[in-house]
Amino acid sequence: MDIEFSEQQSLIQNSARNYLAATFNAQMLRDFRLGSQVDAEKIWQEMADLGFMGIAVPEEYDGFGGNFADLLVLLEEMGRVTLPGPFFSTVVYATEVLKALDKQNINSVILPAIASGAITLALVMGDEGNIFDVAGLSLTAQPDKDGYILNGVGQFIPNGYESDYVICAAHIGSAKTQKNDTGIFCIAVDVPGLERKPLNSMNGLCVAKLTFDNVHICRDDLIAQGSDTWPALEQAMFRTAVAKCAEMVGACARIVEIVVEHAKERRQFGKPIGSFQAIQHHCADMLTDLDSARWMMYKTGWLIDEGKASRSDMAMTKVWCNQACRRILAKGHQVMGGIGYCEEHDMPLFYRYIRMAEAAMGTSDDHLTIVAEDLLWETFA
Amino acid sequence: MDIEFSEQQSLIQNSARNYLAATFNAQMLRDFRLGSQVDAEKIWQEMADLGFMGIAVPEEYDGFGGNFADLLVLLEEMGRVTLPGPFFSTVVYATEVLKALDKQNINSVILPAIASGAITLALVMGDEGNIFDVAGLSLTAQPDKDGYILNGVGQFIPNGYESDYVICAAHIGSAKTQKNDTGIFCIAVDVPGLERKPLNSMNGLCVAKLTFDNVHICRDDLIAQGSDTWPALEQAMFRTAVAKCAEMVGACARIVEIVVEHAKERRQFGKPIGSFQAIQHHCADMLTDLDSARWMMYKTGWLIDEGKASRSDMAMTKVWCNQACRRILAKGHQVMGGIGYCEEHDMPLFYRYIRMAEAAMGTSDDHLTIVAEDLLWETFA
Amino acid sequence: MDFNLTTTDAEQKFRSELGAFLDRELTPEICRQHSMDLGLGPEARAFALKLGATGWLGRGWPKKYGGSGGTVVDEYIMVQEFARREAIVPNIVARFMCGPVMLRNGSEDMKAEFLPRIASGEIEFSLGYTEPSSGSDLASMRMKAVDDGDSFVISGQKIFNTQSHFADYHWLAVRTNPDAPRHHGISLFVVDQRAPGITIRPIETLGGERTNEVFYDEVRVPKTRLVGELNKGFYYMAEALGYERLMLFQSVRLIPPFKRLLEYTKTTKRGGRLLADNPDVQRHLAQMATEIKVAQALEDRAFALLKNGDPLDHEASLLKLFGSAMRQRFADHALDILGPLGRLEEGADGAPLGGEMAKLAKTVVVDTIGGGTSEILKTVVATRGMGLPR
Amino acid sequence: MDFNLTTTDAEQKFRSELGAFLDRELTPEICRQHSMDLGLGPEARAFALKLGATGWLGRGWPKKYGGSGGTVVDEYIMVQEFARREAIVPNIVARFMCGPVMLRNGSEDMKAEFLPRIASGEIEFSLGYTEPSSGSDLASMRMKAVDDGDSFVISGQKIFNTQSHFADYHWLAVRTNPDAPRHHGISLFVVDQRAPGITIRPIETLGGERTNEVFYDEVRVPKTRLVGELNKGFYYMAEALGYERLMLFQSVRLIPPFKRLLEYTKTTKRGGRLLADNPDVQRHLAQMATEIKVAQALEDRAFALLKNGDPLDHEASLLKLFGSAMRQRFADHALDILGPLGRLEEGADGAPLGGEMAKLAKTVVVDTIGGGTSEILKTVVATRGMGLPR
Repeated sequence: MDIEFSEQQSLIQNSARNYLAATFNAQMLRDFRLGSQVDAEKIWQEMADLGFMGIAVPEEYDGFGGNFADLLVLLEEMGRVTLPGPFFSTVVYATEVLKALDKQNINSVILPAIASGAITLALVMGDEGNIFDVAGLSLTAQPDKDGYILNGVGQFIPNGYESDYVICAAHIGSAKTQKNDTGIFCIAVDVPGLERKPLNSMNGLCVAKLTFDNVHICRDDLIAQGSDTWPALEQAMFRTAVAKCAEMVGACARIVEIVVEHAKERRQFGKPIGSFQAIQHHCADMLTDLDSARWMMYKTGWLIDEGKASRSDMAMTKVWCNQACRRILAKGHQVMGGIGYCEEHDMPLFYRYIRMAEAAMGTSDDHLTIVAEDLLWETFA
Repeated sequence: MDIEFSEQQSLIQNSARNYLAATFNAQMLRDFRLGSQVDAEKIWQEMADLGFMGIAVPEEYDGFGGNFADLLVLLEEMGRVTLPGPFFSTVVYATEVLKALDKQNINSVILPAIASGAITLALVMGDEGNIFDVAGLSLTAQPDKDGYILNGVGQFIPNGYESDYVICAAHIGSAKTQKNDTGIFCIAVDVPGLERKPLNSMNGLCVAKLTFDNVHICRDDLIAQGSDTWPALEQAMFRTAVAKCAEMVGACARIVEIVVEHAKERRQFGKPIGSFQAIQHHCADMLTDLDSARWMMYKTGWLIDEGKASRSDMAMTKVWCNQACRRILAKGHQVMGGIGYCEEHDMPLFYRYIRMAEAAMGTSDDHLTIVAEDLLWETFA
Repeated sequence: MDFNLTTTDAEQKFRSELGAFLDRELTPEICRQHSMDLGLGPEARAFALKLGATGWLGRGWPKKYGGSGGTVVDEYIMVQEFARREAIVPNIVARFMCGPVMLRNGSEDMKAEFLPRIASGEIEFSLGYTEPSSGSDLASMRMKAVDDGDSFVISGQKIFNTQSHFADYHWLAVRTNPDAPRHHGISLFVVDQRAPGITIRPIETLGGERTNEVFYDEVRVPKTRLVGELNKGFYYMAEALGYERLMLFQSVRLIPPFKRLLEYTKTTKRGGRLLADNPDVQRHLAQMATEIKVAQALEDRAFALLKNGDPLDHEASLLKLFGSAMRQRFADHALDILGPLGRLEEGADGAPLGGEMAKLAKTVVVDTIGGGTSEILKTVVATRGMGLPR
Repeated sequence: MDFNLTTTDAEQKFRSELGAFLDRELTPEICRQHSMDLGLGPEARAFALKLGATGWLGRGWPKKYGGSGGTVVDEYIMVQEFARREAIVPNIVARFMCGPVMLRNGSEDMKAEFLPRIASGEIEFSLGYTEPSSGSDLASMRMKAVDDGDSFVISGQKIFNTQSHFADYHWLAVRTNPDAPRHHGISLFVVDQRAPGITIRPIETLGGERTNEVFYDEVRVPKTRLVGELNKGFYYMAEALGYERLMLFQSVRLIPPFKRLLEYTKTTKRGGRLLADNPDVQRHLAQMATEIKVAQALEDRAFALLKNGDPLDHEASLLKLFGSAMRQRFADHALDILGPLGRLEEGADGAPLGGEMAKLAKTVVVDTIGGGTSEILKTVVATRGMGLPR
């Protein structure tokens, strides 16, 4: 048993923390939320140069070849600065799907482009963020003579507005319940018939509505199909849920730092508020939630790398991170008091980030339902 | 708006509080739990003489003619001493059913006997304490030439072992789903074929298992039947659930008193523990839960007396009392520390009492389900 | 025991007439201006004057100060009738916070000058209590008023003065005796919010409401604008708290949003199933409904005490504790019900209920902080309500 | 990053051999005696000696003190293998609380006298820390030892000394210097629990375990029975806390009861429907399973620190905070799932799972109190773990 970061992980952590701390400040993050793209391309390229985009891309595809835990280490750092932009949708969400589908002809083209920072991706899966139900796929693909015609609406698509390509899961034909008929397409966003609209969310314009109106796709854009497709997708979705937890843990780790600093400095009734039991106990609760979420997340990451993570292990991780991070956020605001409610403070950045993340890749209720299903049909060990 | 107790209610409160405080002590209550019946008959008769048994019995049946809120006032006092014995099953549970069925020929016999303390009753309704589902009635009554043959098991019957009579709801015939076929019988416990077994519960021997093995009932013992029966029963069950809340509130009011007294007297680190914020905030949480449960309970009681209480109003009351009282109990133990965990202290009496009460007349989950049903079909005002 | 709010014919008449007036006159735009704290637009101003003209805004105040008689029951009816329509009584700070204090403690001249203009719907006040270094520990405030003949000269800074950008007057607490014990050296003043030397800097909040920092640079305030006696300000602030908390917080305000949410679940499918058929959604809804009802019972109890003339002390703190936490749980339940889409805001295509739950969730963050943090209130309940040692 | 507990062949061999031994030797009766704190019966005594004879009980200790080599990993394997079978390592107080302190701080004579008998499964200790007026504020203890030549004479009272009625020795903390600052005047002694002058009075608890008050009336204790240095007792008590907390608390112990509960819901109908098909029941079960897994991850982290030689300070407090609260939530969920019948106890006709959840619910009440209240532990986490001012 050794829970220390590997040397490589420590390197990732340090390089990411230093770069991100030097690059982002609160004002910039607020501007990003409101749609500013100033420096976005420069930052994206810098991150690619630092190897962030290729972290989980296999070496054969010009990536860093890191394991899943390495990715979690990086994402925790990104959560600390509430990193905006299509990093997660490209490097985690889409990449996990591509790796799971494991189509060499596709991956040899796309993964190097991801690793180099050349392209960004979004993913259209199920209705309204419902990613775990094959019957809920948003799109249908009707075969025609030289390819497919895509129709449907992808709602609440993370970074769907600013990405270069969209990977779409669609029902091929009209039947909407069978797992076998799932097809995966990769299409450029400038294809005729695809309309993209950014949506104003609690965390700004980070999600979009993508409307596919008779979009013609050539046969080559179908990158996977058949009975292996849905299981691979599902596996990628659960791994991505755990990755989302790493971002949440990073954000909450930073909340705890901010709050503790405040509790030491802010004085009321003649002493630092951090010397009051009520504040101390809030802080202790926050650390308990943070540590439990953090180690649950890393343990599951390790299980994934060991090939031993069950669907439930991953679902439980998102359940607990959702629950724990929500409490950390609430107690954090409580300790900060009025100043944490002002937009000029950092807390609202974290509020917006956590509120979105707790609904991304499955809510607590969604994942508890999955855990219950597995408990009732599998063995709990 | 006037939430003061009426003069009559204050009288009830004072007389009950004085009598009960003078009559019960912790050791006695522990003995009762373990099966001792010392003084039980004497106490029962004293309570009857004080008018407790007839409080909700109409004057025409030699009762006190009090309204539902009067009953709640009395029950709150009984909760304060975790009153053992068949009071609730006789004076609330059975009496509510009899009043709801409103059969003059029956009530003119039984209600005066209840009011005078001459008889005690238990009630057999649904399976395992499931009292709100007509399909779940525990017993069947097969008509035969001079009456009925009763079969089935009444499990978890409050005071089923020490009562003189049992009021039973049974499906008449074999169909088990129609509300119309519900019959209500009143039978003496010495009828052949009825076996009664006390069950060891968290609060001692206060529930029983009643097995009906071809129990012959004469036709006269059928006190109600037909389409009005189930609605009347259901109404009585919900009112009884609110009555159970009054007991819980009384018990928790006493917990709060005990805990506050302890927090003032117990010293650690050179001062009363009640001067520590952590303890103060536990106590404030307890009072918030207590006040909210108490006023929800009395408001619903008032709505019942006004004829304005919906099923949801009553269900919500039990939901909240269950939730609030559970928290009060837990925080109470936390403030008391080790001494509250010792059987010689009063806290275990309350622990056992509340744990039973929170499951009696519907758990939180049961009642939330009912509230949800009504929300979805009725209007929320 | 009687939980009916209106018991007399006069009260019932007032409720129904006021209700009819509000149904006729309150527009969504006015409600929006009320709820956003972004400043009152011309519609809300006009509405306030119209209400004032009926005499109802001064209901509960003596006629000689612009009131129209009536009782505290009428005041509560007014608060509730507005709340159930998701509006706020116009110029609420003046009407329910400053006005009553003035009525009890102000000089005859002050009362004659201000109360009729409050009752007419003409003027609003803004509270000037908190300072950057005096939040929960309000008695540590440092902003000072220096005696200078016929007037005081005031310099310093306040923060979280939510209405200052549109209010007419600042209800300012400042230190007038630096040598006295903390609570004994504070006085209340009525200051023209547009007086020379005052600078108002906006603060944007998470919930979207505007609040302000207010800076005083040698602002001259006539002595006639001192409220009541010198150095008694802290007590005036404290004595009104129970009344204020009850009048400003009404859980009935959550009923219309709850009904909209309920209706949404009955008409919206997710994953091929109506939301209302999802057991998790059902449980959230049932819990929300239950807690609103419980809050109403607690409010009834607090109002019954007030009406009875009993002191409303820790009971009001307890009410605020319960209500603020309940509103936060309400928002959490709502977001759980709505899932990802519930995080879309006003204007986003497909935002459920126009994004109102996302908005609500951000807004309620401050509920357990502003107007007394839950930590302070719990200590009040424990010490004043339960007799625990300080 | 590696969450595997056993990484060497030796560890794996130890685990599998110990596991096989336990599967063979542990009877339900022994487990019952372990878990009830009612005293060890002959079966549990015999089992302890049998385990001692294998040498495994001393695993992790030097051979010269009756140990059998091995590492802290082996100790943890032992704790876990017992816990997953719902048993407790025999003589656990001696083995994991007193023994390690003695090993670090005891005299050579003391170690030679006691450690081999602990490792052999022969003797058990009982902690004598708490006094009626010294609970959370342990350093305020008043029971005194007076120096009298070759021995100390001890009088006074302890409470909540859970094993005293069957333990062989009392691990007693008493004040030896009344003039020193509170933490600096306390010493630890090993006292024969049956020595003349000691009276043990049973205390019955809500959970059904027996605990004791222990009265000393001029009990004479030889100076050779002083543990380590005089007046250092409080530090000895404190230094072991992290290790003790980790070794004594294992959430894996909840897995067998959880599996039985799960199986019960799959095989039992209520209202014509399998419990497992009730969405409320499903939600409770999923939450319980999740929290057990989270606790295990936290324990892994704590053990990794311990194994790494890192100090286990606030992390152990945090672990106990989490685990104790989790066990209470577990019991609440279980009672919610089981409904009324879940309140039936052992022996009652129809009690689900033989009443074990009713029993568990009562037992866990003390979890957030005993061994450091949650309030004290939170303060430890905040001050020592997060650097907040005391």
